[in-house]
Amino acid sequence: MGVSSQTVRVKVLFFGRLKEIVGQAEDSVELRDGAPIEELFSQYGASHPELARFRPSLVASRNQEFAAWSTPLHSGDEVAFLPPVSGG
Amino acid sequence: MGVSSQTVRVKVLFFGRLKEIVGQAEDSVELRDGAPIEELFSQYGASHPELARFRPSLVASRNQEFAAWSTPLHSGDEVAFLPPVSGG
Amino acid sequence: MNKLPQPDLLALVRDPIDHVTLIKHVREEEDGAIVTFDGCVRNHSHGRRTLYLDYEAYESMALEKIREIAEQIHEKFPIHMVAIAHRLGRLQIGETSVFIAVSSAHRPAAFDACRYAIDTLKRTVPIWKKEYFEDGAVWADGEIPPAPLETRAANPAS
Amino acid sequence: MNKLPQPDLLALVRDPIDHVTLIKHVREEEDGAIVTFDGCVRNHSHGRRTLYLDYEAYESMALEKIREIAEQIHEKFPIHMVAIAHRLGRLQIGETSVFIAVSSAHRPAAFDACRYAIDTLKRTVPIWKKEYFEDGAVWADGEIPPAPLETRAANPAS
Repeated sequence: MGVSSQTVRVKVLFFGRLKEIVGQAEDSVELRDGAPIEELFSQYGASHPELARFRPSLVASRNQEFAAWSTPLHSGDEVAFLPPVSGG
Repeated sequence: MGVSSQTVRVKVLFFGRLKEIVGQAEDSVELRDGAPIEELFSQYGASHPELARFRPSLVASRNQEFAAWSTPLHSGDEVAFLPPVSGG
Repeated sequence: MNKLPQPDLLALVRDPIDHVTLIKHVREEEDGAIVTFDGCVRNHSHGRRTLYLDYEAYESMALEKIREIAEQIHEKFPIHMVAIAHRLGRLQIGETSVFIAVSSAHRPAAFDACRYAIDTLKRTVPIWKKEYFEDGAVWADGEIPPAPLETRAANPAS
Repeated sequence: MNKLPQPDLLALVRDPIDHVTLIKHVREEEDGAIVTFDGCVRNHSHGRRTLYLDYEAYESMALEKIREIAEQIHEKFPIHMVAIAHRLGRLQIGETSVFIAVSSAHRPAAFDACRYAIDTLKRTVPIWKKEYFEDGAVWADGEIPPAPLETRAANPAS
């Protein structure tokens, strides 16, 4: 990580099964500006191996919109990892 | 018509536009046993030319079931000439 | 919790159709989906303002044809129950002329059966609609029901 | 009789869904067809007896996705109005979890739009259902929403 990297704060939301695994519905974390959603997920996956197991069935969102895992994050973003949806 | 022809009585029903043309909802007529529906219709068509004009768009029924115009009629049958249906 | 099979509710009525009764009739605890079709009297037809409608039916045959539709959708789709009511007589704008409710465990059957029911009703049930406009009245263009094939053999010379 | 355009009614609710209010919202004198879908809590799932359900949502995003569905069906089908309500929290057997009502001049649009709406809702709206049985509870198998394509260019090395 270069010296020019800025650190930003993002909000992270967990739902359904993921909320039960992580033990919280909401988190606030610091990460380098522009880090992809994938990198943020990896941090949670490292501390919660069961979470990493669900990765293939998850989709990510950034600011209430589905987002590619490669989407860079910036200050104030709201990120969520969404299990398969089962509304209706 | 041969001497062996028996005469039978059938009930005839008119609906919608046809009822307005014929001026009645129900009729009772005599005809030879086994005469086809087509022959019965022709009799009405002769006295009500406007009725004959609608023939291509009509279907016939015998005893509450759609019937071919060639269906032979017998004593007590209930016949109707049905304009295009517009329920719903 | 065995139950006696409850019959479908099929009716021609002269009073306003009670949607809630029809829905309650088909809706039970085993059902995951109810699809309904509510056919209403529009305030316009072919660009003209409609005042009201009169519906008339060949009642005995119409009810028999509606029963056949119910039988057909039970055969074709995995549904639970169906209710079909068609109103006759004079109807004002906004009133319901026909109401169909179908229940099933899963939604595709309820959608398919409800649509099949109204499509088939409009093609095969002997009911006629007269539309009243400010400048006159007309019998609505309808659909010619599918008729049995003509068989000349059925017409013996005597 | 010009009217101001009336918006669609789109909601996430915690109290029982009032079907009549939703239907009244979409049903006006220009409409000839109302199609509704009522998704109910079944008393069984995968052969097991269900006791009750809990629904949870990413509420802000779910409402936004429901709004997108409403926009899409207005673009795709010649409909008049739509109402969509999804309930959250604990639901008992037989209660309505989702209700959709669509009005249009003619029935094909109302059927197509109503079905598109529930199919799309089930694939794309972030809502989750937990099913409670006599011997435990499970998060229902769901559908993976269509995700944007990954673009590696969006991940600059720093």
